[in-house]
Amino acid sequence: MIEAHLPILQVIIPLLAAPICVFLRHPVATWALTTVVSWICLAISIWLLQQVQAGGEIIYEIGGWAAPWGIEYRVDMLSAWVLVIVTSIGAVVMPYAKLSAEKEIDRDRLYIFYTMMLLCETGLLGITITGDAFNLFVFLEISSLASYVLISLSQDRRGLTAAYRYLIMGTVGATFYIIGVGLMYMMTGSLNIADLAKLIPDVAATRTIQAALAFLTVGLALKLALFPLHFWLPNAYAFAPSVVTVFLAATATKVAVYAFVRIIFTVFGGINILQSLQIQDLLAALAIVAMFAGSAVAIYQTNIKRMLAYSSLAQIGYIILGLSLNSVGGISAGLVHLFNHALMKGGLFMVMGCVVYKIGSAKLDDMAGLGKRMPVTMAAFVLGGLSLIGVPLTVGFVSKWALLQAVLDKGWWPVALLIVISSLLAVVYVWRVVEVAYFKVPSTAAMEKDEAPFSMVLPTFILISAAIYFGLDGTTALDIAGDAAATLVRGLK
Amino acid sequence: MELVLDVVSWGFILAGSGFCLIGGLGLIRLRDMYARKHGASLIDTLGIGLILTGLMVQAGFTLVTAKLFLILVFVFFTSPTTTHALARAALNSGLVPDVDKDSPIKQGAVPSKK
Amino acid sequence: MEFSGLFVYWIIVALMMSGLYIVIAQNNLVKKIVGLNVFQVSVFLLYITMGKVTGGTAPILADNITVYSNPLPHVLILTAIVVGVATTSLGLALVVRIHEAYGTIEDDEILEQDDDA
Amino acid sequence: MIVFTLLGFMCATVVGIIRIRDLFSVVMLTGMFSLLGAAIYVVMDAVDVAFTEAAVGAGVSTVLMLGTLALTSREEKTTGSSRAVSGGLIALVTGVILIYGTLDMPSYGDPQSPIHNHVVPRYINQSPNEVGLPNVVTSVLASYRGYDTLGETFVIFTAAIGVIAIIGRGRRRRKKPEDQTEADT
Amino acid sequence: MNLGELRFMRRKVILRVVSKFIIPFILLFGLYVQWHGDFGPGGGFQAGVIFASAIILYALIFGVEQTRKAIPAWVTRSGLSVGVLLYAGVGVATLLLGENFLNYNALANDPVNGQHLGILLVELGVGITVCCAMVTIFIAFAGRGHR
Amino acid sequence: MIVDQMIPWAIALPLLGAVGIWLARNHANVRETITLVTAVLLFIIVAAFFDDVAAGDRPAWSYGEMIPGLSIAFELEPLGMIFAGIASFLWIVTTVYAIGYMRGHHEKNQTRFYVCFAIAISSAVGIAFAGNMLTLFIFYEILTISTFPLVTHSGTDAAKRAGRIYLGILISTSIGLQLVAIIWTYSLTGTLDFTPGGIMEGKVQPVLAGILLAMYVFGIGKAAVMPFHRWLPAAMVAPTPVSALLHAVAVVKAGVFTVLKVSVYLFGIDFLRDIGAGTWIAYMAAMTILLASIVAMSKDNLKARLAYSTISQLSYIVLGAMMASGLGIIGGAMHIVMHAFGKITLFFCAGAIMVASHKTEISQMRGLGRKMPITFFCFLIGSLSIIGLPPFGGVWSKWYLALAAAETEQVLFVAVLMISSLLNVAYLIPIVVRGFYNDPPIENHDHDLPVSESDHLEPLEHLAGDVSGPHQWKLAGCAEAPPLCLVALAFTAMGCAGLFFYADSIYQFVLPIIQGGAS
Amino acid sequence: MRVIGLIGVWYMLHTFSLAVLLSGVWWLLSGYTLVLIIGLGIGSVILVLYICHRMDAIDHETHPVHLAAGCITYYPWLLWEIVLANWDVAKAILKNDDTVRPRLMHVKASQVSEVGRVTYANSITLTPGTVTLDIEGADLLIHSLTQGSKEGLETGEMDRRVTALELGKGGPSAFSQPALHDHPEDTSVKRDSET
Amino acid sequence: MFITAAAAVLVTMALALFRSLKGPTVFDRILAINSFGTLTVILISVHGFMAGRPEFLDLALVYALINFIGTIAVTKFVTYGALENTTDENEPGDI
Ligand code: NA
Ligand code: NA
Repeated sequence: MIEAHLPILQVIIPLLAAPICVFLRHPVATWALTTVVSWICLAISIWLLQQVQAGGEIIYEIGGWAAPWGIEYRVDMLSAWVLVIVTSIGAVVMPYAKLSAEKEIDRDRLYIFYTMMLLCETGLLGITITGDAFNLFVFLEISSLASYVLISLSQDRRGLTAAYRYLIMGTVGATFYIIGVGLMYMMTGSLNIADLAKLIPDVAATRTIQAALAFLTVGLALKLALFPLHFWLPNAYAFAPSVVTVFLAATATKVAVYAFVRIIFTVFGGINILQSLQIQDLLAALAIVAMFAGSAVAIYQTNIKRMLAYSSLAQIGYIILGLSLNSVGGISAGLVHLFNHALMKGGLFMVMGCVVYKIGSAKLDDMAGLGKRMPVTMAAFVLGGLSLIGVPLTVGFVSKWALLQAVLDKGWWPVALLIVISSLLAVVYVWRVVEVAYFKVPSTAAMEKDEAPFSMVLPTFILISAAIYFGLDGTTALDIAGDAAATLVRGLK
Repeated sequence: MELVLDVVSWGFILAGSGFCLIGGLGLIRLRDMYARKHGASLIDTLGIGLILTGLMVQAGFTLVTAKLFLILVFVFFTSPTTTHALARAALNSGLVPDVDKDSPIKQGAVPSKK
Repeated sequence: MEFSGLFVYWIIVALMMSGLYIVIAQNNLVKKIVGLNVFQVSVFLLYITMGKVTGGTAPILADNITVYSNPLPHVLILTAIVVGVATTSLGLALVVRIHEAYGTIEDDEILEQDDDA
Repeated sequence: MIVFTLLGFMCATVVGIIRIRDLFSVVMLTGMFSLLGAAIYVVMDAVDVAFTEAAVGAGVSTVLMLGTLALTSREEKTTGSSRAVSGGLIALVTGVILIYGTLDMPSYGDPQSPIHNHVVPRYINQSPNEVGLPNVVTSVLASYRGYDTLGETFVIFTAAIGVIAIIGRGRRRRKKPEDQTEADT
Repeated sequence: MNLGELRFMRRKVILRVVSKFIIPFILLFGLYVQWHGDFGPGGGFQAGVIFASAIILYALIFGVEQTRKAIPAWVTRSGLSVGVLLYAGVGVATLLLGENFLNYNALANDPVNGQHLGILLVELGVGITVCCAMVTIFIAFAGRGHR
Repeated sequence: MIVDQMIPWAIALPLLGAVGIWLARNHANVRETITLVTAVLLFIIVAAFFDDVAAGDRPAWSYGEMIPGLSIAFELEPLGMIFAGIASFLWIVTTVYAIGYMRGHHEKNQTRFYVCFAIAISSAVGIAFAGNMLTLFIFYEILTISTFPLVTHSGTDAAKRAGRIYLGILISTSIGLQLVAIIWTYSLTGTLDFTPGGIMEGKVQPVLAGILLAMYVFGIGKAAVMPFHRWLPAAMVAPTPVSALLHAVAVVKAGVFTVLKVSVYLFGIDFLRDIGAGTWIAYMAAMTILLASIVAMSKDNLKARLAYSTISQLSYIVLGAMMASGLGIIGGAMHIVMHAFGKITLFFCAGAIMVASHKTEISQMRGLGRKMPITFFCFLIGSLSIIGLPPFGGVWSKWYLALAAAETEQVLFVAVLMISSLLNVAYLIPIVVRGFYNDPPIENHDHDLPVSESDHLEPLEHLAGDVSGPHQWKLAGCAEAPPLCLVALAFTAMGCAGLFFYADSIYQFVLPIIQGGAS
Repeated sequence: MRVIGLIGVWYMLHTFSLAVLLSGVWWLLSGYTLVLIIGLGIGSVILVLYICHRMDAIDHETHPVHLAAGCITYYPWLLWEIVLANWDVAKAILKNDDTVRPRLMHVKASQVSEVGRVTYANSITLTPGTVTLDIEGADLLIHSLTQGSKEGLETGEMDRRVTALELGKGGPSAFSQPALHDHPEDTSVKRDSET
Repeated sequence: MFITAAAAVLVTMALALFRSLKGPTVFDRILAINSFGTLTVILISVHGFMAGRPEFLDLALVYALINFIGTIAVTKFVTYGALENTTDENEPGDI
């Protein structure tokens, strides 16, 4: 019986836990609840993935009303995959959160922090699982509002302005999205994604649908921080409490990418919109600029969280580049990088969380000698950094390899060259940290070993090891992403 | 009978519309904020009062009339309150009324509270 | 193409763009939120305009009425309004805190202070 | 006709919002803008929406904005229009795309347009039997698309908790220590 | 109530008298909107806002502390959660009764009755949460103190 | 097969050793014993493979699929065996030398040194055994990174600057060119496996193949073909055992080994010859040979001179590969060995001079040979081998290279080889001459030595030298370096001589790969 | 004891009056006779009463039951005054000549209670042409628009009528308490504000 | 008939709008906007009759209510610059 309701349980369990947290109020109690819930979510998402692998798409009619009259949940390979990404990050982050949050967030707001984490995760799961374009907006807003609050919990005043700017840009993005949905609705009369996919081809030639596509693209590009709509991201990630950064960096933009993929490939897939409107080239160009601009700016950052945030912009570029190729190979490369980037960036930000926990700063200069002081943590940074560069045996390599092959299949060899060169930029910014941490003598004499607590180091290593494990065995992830891409592209043909 | 009611409600509504318009004109024409308040009063009293009464006549003894009546009561209670509050606020913030020369209290005599 | 039937939309588009303009161009943090509100209200208008059926009335069923306007945009916009006020209140709360932290709510002055830091 | 007049008023209001520097006035005009929007909703048969917009847009939002001004500053500073050009351009481009998009739209009020003929007929025709309420909006809101409404409720919940997080602990003058818990709304 | 506040209240005679008179009716109107959303415009959300606006009016005139005495913080804070839990709880109830989430048909033998009950309850949930949220938000702003 | 299963152990062994070294970080003697034992064990394992490979077996081992169609794979073949053999053997020698040098020099962070050294050896073995280009690339990068802490060992600003150059050039060429070439190769051919006869033929346009080849050769920065040679002189700031590692044991050898491997197993000699793509790269190599020799002459710093010498010598091997003839490959492979012994001897000598007398500039070394006769004699042997004079090993590799040039009718290269030998003479022999025949300058060098006290002398340290005084080992009026250093350099010098007689074994051992290529 | 008892009785009376009013309004608003709705209505009224009780909003000021009778005669008169005043102001606006003569003046309110004064002040404001700007004790500051509106006020007719209403022509005048009867500090406060 | 009323109300609204934009003081704007609100209440009521569905007068009631609360809030603000009561001795007093 419970199996039949898995899709809704995936979302409402964390959703229900949020108000309960407000009742509990006690920091440890709320933390425990949040952690347990995040694990349950992970279990459910894995269960769902297995169900989808075994029996194909799952449809759940909420309220018992069939789509398009009611709202349905629809789990296919792609959404199951993204669900697993989000929930696994959630499951790793929550145990980590306890100490990090205690350190960086006022005690009397801790329960709010956990409530917001739950709401944020719920929103992301809701976006991923829903089969309704408007319902997607609602859950997008839940996650967005929660993330604004989470960012503003920062003790740095720049966290406030970052949250404010994120709020403004996020709302503009969401409003663009509903304009787009409205225009589609106007031409088809439907809000259901599957239904839209059927109806859109008949009206595809209309200018209204073209405008709708433009608005949806811009709206979601704002949310996923595609260049040049990225400017809210770096400060938001840099000045948010560390654990918030971990969670958002690893999941939020990923889910926005997912939404983008859903709209572009599922809804507009039937008319092969990328090619017919030459968006392909535009997206690819933006992605490449993102790759370079993100990495280049990252090199000059003195705040490492900010550096990693700029690196995220570059990584988003890789993902979008893959998607813009409009081929199974390209899309699966993009999707697999979605996962891989979540692992490595999550792990790296976790390292920074450990560092902030210990030395209270994320500044490069303050990290001198950390290689000695926090050898385990910094080892994680090195491994994560290698992955970011795309060194073989790490996940970064797997996705870059897949991306390169897809790019070369298209015959875009200059682009391949650009990808590789942009990886070199990654070498530079990762190296700066390694050099300071290992080869620079700190000004203060605090050189004795002073490792972050186990409960923070372990989750960090879980993510980093995953980044290595899936680098050694890229096949699993590539297979799933390939399946997902194939279902998406099957819609095209 | 219906005709009579129609004529009556016509009358009310037309008169109410007239007062609204004059009130609006007052908002434009009168010399300062305190004077314009009286124009606004026209709208808040007979303007809305007559039009809603006209509508009540149209609706007859129904729930609609009851609600129109409630609206009227509400407006009659709140309108002077807001007007008064606004006037006091203006006075407190130092907005001096532009008054006639034979006013019992001269302009300068009004205590500017800010 | 019937332009007369589209004229409503054009005015609404103009309103939307004014809102967007305020969000981007204005320097004051409160005014940006005002712009956001203007933008959103105009989008709501777009939806509601879509739902209007000539000769129809409010979609509250009654005897002897056959044509109703489309209730679905209404439902969607009800939700969107709530989302709007939620965003507005959060944004304003942030503005209050920003003012406490920076002593100003002008975007460029805040940027200056951040650059100095 | 009423629609166009009201839309005209809205345009005038927006001009005022852009030009006026006194933020109190701007906020009040914003409230008026919402109220006008609400009036248009009524004219366009969206009574439930009008209800909400009036209460929220013109009411609560305005009061909150006023509250913010009270805690911050009431006058907008005169600044150079460095972003005016880019803002104008972005708005213009967006607007042009939208206008372009409107060219193929069904005309205003056209009963033949797909929006009125795909999903909605069931709501109007079947909801009395399936849900049993005269207000179709309520039927759709609470039942057919009840899940959206659940989400919406959580949105407002999130906002409230968020506001507590951001400005919850009052920095109030004359506050006695024992009242501190109270201020934590 | 200290002497200063008392004097303050004494001075805004008109507002005080009028609002005290009007607030009960606004509250009642809010509840009316809550229960009549099925038949006419309105529903939980609008009701919540109107109900809250009465309390906001009270707070505007009598101050935050006075308001908090009438409606303590724990009430609004719990109300926030109670509302959403009521809404989601209806969904969970339908799950436990063997139907899909939020399928109110499960709530009674007759589907239409079930729908009625379900909608009534979820609208109430919406109303409670929205009202408490609005009050909470307003008081957070108002209680932030003076410039 | 048991041999197959041994392969990962051969790679893992130095890593395990590294762990052991780290665990024993507080006990210098235990630590260094572990290093030595590991080195010896590794050599035994590698040696154990020799017979199989010589018998024509190609033991192989692979791990899963990293990406569909790509795995971490190892396969043993003669070229790799030669490289692995050199690396593992010289590790032993270098370790012996390093114990003397590091202790004598009171270096800090010795544990880090030994750990990184072990990792570097592991990756060198990985490179040698790699069964496909990706695996090779991975170990290539590990080698780069693991040697960085060695290069910057002293931690001074100069060392860090040098480290940045070292890393910058090696990483950027490897990722920017080599990796691109790898990816490109894969997308063209669908495989990266090292295959006798190459994988390109029939799948790649000749023009494209030429570009690819250039990307490989220049992308293999460790081969130090100009203009990507700067890292090597920069790295001379490192301690001498590190220089040995760089110049002889692992790093540059990994570079030229990769060039050979790419030429033979990815392109295939025949294919290379058919498309003639290598010609202009061969010219670049020739130019590097000459230019680097000339630059070497201008250097007064001994290590810098040796560094440029290495650059020059490496290009012999690249030249051998690019001439696309079997003899060239054999010559190149042989030169890996010969140069390794020759150059390690020279560096050991340079280190010994530095430890014993703190001299780094050639101009300061007048008459030093009289005080350090053994060192200078060995230096002479190394020089002669590098120059290519009998009876030292260096002669053979140059011989085969010259034969290859003749065979491919590229007389110009013959001339280059001859001129370069003359230049070798010009920049190496004067050092020895100066050491033996000029009068020593009147100078007391004792006072400028850093005096550091040691609380205790462990047995090994006696062997390593008297740490409290000048770091000399006074023997019959001479002032030689610590005995462990001397032993090592004498040993490699003897190797130079011995190799002269074993050249044919190497020839026979390597021959199958060019025959395979011809088939 | 007797005072407390009296207050209790008055509180009950006020509550009752509010309950009746609320029920009436509910009836006007709803119009539904479904059992459920009526039940909800009763519940709603009770909830509102409870909240008002907590808000301290049920008292003689807001529910001047004692004035009920007087209202019956006063409000029609006031309505007529409003009509006349409207006419007067409308003329003035249309002519836009010297009939518009804004003036400020003081008016003494003769009412005893706060409610009385509020009623008076609001009545003044409600009639177009006159606005109460300020109340300081029994002193009202008035802004008037025209000669007519000024003279109308100066007759004192309205003041008399409101006072009469307050003193309860036909109402239970014995219980028309002075303002804030139950707050003893009030007198000092009042003095304070007057100075 | 209703159209006449609606037209008159719209014209009056235009006048009020003009005043609200022109000012010159913030109190002029508040006053004009308050009148505008009242006019909207009338318009909504009249529109119900025009559209033949006069039963949605709850709406007009809400408008009136919001108009009231909004004006109270704004006047309070302009006077005190705070939502919260202030009890300072030198505060200006009532609104
Ligand atoms: Na409703
Ligand atoms: Na008046």
